[in-house]
Amino acid sequence: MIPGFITQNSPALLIMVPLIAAFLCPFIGKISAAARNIWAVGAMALTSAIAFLLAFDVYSAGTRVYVFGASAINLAVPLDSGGIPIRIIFTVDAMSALMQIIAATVGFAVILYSVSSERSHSGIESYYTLYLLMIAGVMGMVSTGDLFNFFVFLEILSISSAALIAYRIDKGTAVEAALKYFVLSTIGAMVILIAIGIYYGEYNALNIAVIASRMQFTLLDQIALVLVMAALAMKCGSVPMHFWTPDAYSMAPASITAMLVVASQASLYGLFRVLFTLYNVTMNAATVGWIIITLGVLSMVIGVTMAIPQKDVKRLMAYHAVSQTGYMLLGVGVGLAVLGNQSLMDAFGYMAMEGGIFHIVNHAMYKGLLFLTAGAIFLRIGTRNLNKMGGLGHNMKYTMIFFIIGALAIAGIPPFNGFASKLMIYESVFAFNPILSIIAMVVSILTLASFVKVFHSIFMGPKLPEYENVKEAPAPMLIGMAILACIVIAFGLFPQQVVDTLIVPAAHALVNQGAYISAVLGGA
Amino acid sequence: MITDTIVLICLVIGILFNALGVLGLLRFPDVYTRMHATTKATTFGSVFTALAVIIYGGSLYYGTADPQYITLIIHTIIAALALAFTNAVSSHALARAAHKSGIKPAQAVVDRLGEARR
Amino acid sequence: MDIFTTLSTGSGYWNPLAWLGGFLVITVIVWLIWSRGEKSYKKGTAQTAPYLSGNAEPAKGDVHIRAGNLYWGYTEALKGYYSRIVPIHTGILNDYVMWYLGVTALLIIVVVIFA
Amino acid sequence: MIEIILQLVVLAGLVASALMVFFLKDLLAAALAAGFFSFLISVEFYILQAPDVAISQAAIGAGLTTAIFIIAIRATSRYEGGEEQ
Amino acid sequence: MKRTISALVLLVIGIALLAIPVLLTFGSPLMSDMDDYFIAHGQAETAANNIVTSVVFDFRGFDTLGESVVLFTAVVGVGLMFRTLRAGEEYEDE
Amino acid sequence: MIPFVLTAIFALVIYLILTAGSGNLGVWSASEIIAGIALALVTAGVTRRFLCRSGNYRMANPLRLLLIPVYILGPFLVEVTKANLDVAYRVITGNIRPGIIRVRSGLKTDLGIFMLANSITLTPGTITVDIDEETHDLFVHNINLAQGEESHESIQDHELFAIADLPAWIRRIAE
Amino acid sequence: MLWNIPFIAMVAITLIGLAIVLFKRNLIKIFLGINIFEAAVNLFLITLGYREGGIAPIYTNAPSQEMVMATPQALTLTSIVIGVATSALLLSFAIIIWKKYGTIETDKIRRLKE
Amino acid sequence: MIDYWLPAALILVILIMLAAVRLWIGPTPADRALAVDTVNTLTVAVLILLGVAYRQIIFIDVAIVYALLSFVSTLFIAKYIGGEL
Amino acid sequence: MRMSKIVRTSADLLYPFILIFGLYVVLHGHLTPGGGFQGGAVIATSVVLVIVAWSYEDILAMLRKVVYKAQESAGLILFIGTGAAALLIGFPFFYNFLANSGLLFGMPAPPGPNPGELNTAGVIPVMNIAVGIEVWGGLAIIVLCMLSSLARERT
Repeated sequence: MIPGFITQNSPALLIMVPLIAAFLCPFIGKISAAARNIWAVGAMALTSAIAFLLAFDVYSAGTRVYVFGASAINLAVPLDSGGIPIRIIFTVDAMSALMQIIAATVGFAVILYSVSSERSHSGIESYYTLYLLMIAGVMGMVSTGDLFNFFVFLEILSISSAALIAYRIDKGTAVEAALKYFVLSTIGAMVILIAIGIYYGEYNALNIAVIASRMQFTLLDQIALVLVMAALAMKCGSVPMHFWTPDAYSMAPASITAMLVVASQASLYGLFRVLFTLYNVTMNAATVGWIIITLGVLSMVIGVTMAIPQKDVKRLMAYHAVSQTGYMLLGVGVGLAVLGNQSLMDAFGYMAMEGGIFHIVNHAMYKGLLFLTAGAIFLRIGTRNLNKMGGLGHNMKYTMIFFIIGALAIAGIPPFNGFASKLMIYESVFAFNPILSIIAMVVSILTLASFVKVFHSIFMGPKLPEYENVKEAPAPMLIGMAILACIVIAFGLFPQQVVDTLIVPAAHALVNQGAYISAVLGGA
Repeated sequence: MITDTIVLICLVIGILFNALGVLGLLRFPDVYTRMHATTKATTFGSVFTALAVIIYGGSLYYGTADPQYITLIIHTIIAALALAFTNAVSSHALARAAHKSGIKPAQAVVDRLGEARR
Repeated sequence: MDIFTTLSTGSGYWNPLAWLGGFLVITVIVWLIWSRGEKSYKKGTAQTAPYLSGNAEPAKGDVHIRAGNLYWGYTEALKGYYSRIVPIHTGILNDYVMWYLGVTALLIIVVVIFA
Repeated sequence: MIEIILQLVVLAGLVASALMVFFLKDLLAAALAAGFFSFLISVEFYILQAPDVAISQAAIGAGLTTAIFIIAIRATSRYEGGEEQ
Repeated sequence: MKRTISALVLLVIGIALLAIPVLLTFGSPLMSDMDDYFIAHGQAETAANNIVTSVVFDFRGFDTLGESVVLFTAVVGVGLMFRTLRAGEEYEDE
Repeated sequence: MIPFVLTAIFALVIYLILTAGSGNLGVWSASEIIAGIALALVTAGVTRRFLCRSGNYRMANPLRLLLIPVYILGPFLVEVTKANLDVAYRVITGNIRPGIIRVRSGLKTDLGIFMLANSITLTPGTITVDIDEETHDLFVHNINLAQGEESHESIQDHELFAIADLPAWIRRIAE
Repeated sequence: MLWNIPFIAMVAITLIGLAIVLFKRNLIKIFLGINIFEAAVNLFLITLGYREGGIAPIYTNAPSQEMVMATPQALTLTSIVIGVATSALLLSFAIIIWKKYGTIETDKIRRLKE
Repeated sequence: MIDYWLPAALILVILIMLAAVRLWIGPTPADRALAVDTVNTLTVAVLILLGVAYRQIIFIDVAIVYALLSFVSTLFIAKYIGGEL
Repeated sequence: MRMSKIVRTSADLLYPFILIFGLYVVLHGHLTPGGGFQGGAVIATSVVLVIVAWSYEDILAMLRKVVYKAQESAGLILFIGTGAAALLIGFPFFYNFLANSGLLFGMPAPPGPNPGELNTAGVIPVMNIAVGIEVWGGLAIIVLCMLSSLARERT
């Protein structure tokens, strides 16, 4: 009975569990520190379990539709309403399930990590509360099928992230970074709200499926498209709207930075959802595709070139995050540019999209891992300045190994997972436009170069006198990193299995607008 | 018809006093004198407009005996009372704050408070 | 599920397990070559010390090249590019907002024209 | 007809008070202008038959937003440019 | 220079937003089927006289949950900002 | 205990006034009365220490409370009308002679001084600017001082009012 | 056409709000601008739902007539709450920045750059 | 019967705009605060009149909320101007 | 610092009044304009009124942050619990299981314009109360926290 109950209501429980845990967290924290840690980790584990359960369900049985407040769970369209869904609907298709898996995995690893990494700070109850709210925000954003609901979860996500970025209030720079992030994301969210208003005014609906089925691509729709697209591209940190990214990523606590990566990918998901599900072929896909490709290429090049001369290790990694976001935009953008042309789509379009989506998964894993290692180093030596580091490989062996894994993965060295997705992007993009592919390869080389620099300056060299007695990172942090490292290796060794089971359904779910609409509205 | 006339008279009085208050706000030389205009005149004017509504509601209730007009009357009375109450206190607070922040009453012949504070 | 399937990438394919096998084979070959080398190499003697024109070897801590000195040539060569791209990151909030809204405006023009 | 004029006046006032926020250098005055803006937008919601939203805007705009802005001005600085005059 | 660009950007956005009054008409929405359903059936389905409340708490109740959570998040965030730091927690790197 | 009961009754009365006209049990419906009692208890629990801060239950006497509307509708309204005509005259002519004077009240309770100050603020040409916290003297800004009044050190409160003796009324209500 | 003035006013207010964010250097001024921007968006949503001659969608003590649309009002309520939450957090950031930096001018708050 | 509620409201709204002039020019913050206070009072009157004009009894609640809550922001401003916050 | 005695007395008098009015707005959310959020904001403003009339130090003994935090969490738990209660009886999250059921708040509303009965609308009043409690606590905490920074600066 209980498993059936959970399976039936898993989309609601996915939001409910972290929320309830977050509401109670301040009071559990009053009891004792251990109780608080167990509570937070347990809630996160439960959320992850539900996410995996839901994802398994979706991958095996197709799109799940969950209607809030209807008299039956799947009754999206009330019987007497004449074909209009009036309530908020969660539509969990393969792409959403993929994002949920990412959030669940990284979230779980990170909360294990933060049990010991944030131990010495005050306000730790609020930290866990906000962390769980952030998880709820990501989960809500990727599962919702309602535009306004998407906006609400976006706001939850950005408010909690902003508060967490400013967590170290003893440093003015952290608050400065949070301020910049939050001002930009507030304006972006408001712009999205204008776009939602435009959709509402035109089609009198807020459900994505309904709007998609009524979409006509008038002038207003074009403007709304741009408003949403620019705002979400800004939120996922693509050049030239990336300015908040290095600030926020470098100033947040390391564990939060790893989650911020997931948060930006949730925005990326929103962008793809709007482009593919809301508009699909009604818009001029080639133009928009080229816009996305341009943003992607700019992100790749400028991100990596800005990364090389950085001195702050987390800032450097943040620029790499921008650059890797470019790969995803490039891959999916190529798919978008040939959308509607079935033969080209079969030839390389799907492959490019799969590469892009696979890169989302991989990037969340290895970039999370890298940020966590950077956090471990920062915890032990108290600086992030590369010029002051050196010779830590002698004392922090496990951290070094995890760093090597992450660095090789991000640089696209076989046999790690970054290579597989990058290979897919290179080869399919080469069929579309060789120059783009070459740029992508050059960027990959530069990535490797800059990580060689980081590796050299942190771990290599003789023991420096000031770091004579540095200890290895504590065990919970290592466990958190190990989870991500194992996934990086596993995905690298068995890419085809991952692509077949996770990525291909996701890419097809994204492209196939008709299936999405009929899943919600019934019929076709 | 008679109620209409009464209501109209009340409204005109109310608007007239409100207009006088705003005029005083624009005309008088300093904060304290402006405050005389706004506090008394606009409160009085707004209470009179509320009174117009009350009389109107009373006439409707007299005609229909529908209890919703009781609600109208009572809520209007509460609004008017709250208005008078808060206006008096807030203008006192503003006057005190203005004096504390060092604004001297213009053209004043005597300032006992300034002396007392000194 | 067959764990030995190959990742096909449209025009090519990639099998990490095969690659790993090849990598192992190469490692073994390398090890073989290495093991056939000179055996008389001993630690702790003058054999391992670097030869610096007869000068004494500097202390270990001094030879570590700090990060700021790496890729000096690269940044020097691309100075023209960097002198343009770095000042864009002004750190002023208004500029960031301006970039965001500017891109929005640009995209509006592009999308409306090419729709 | 009168309704149109009413709306016209209120909307003109909205634009004017927004401009006031733009041009006033004294942050306290700007916050007051924003308070005025929020009164007017509440009236506009009321005219557009949205009393729920009007109450909400009145409670938030009239009471709390002005209050926290003034606390923030008190905790930081009063004039634009940072110098105390 | 920057001010000119900003003004141009505002101009473009303003012109784009002016498409709203050109294409939509105030007072007569293009479509209203969803809201007609609310007004016709809301009172019977939720037994509430105030349709706005029934939309807020019943038809779109999940949004309201999100809204409350936003407020909660902001409150926790403000509390986090004004917390008292533990002794020895303050440090300044670089 | 007494503060709790008093606050609850106060809250209940206000709630019932707010919801008058809702049904046929009197003018209330049964559910409103039940809800009113519940909310009054909540209000009393939260605010009892504020409403009865002084620990002085003189105002619980219903006769005093009945005097308040009489006071407002009677002498107070007359004074307010006169005040407004006066202000209207001054707004139009701009004929003013302002000054801040000290007024002795001799009132002891907080509520009394509060009512006096508000009455002064709303009536002829005067605004309470400040209050001496110990002696309960009021500093009053007068828009048109009589000639020679500025030389007095302080004046008695009833000298401010021309028609009705408002301070006496307030004393009767609040003291 | 005259009836489209609320939309036009909304565009004007939006632009003024954005202009404050773009041109002003003081953080609190910028937050006021963001507030105005949010209010403009709220106004836009409410205007979308208005029907000429309609009354508020509340059956209590109302004459029976056509009603205005209810959904935008619900959305606006949510949006107002989000607005106040946002400004509270932004203002507390500004206060902390003043404590740490001694200024709230954006062109001086730039320790993080490049 | 002539509908005199809307014209009355219109006149009051115009008066509000006139009060906004003082908000714009007011030399001291106290003047501006006074202008905002006046606007509050007038707005309550406008809300009452419009509520009757639209024949909606329940709209009066908005006016009560307004009358009570604008007081708080005025007090905040007064406290700040008086240097007591 | 405290404001003058007149303001303080008025704040003490107005606090219960605004509180009961806010509760009225909360409880009549399904009949008149208003509801949980608006009523909560009104109540929170009354708390702010007391804070501003007295001073932060005075008020700290009477209005404690912990209480408001508990209130906020309790409101949210009640809200989400009302939604989740529908899960337990086999309906989706947020199903209005009380409407037209005859239980608490379960009377059906007569169709068309009518003065309204308090005892209608199912879970909507419950959620209104929950949101009201939450907003009351939340907004009060925001103001208290921001004032605490000023108080710290003064000492």
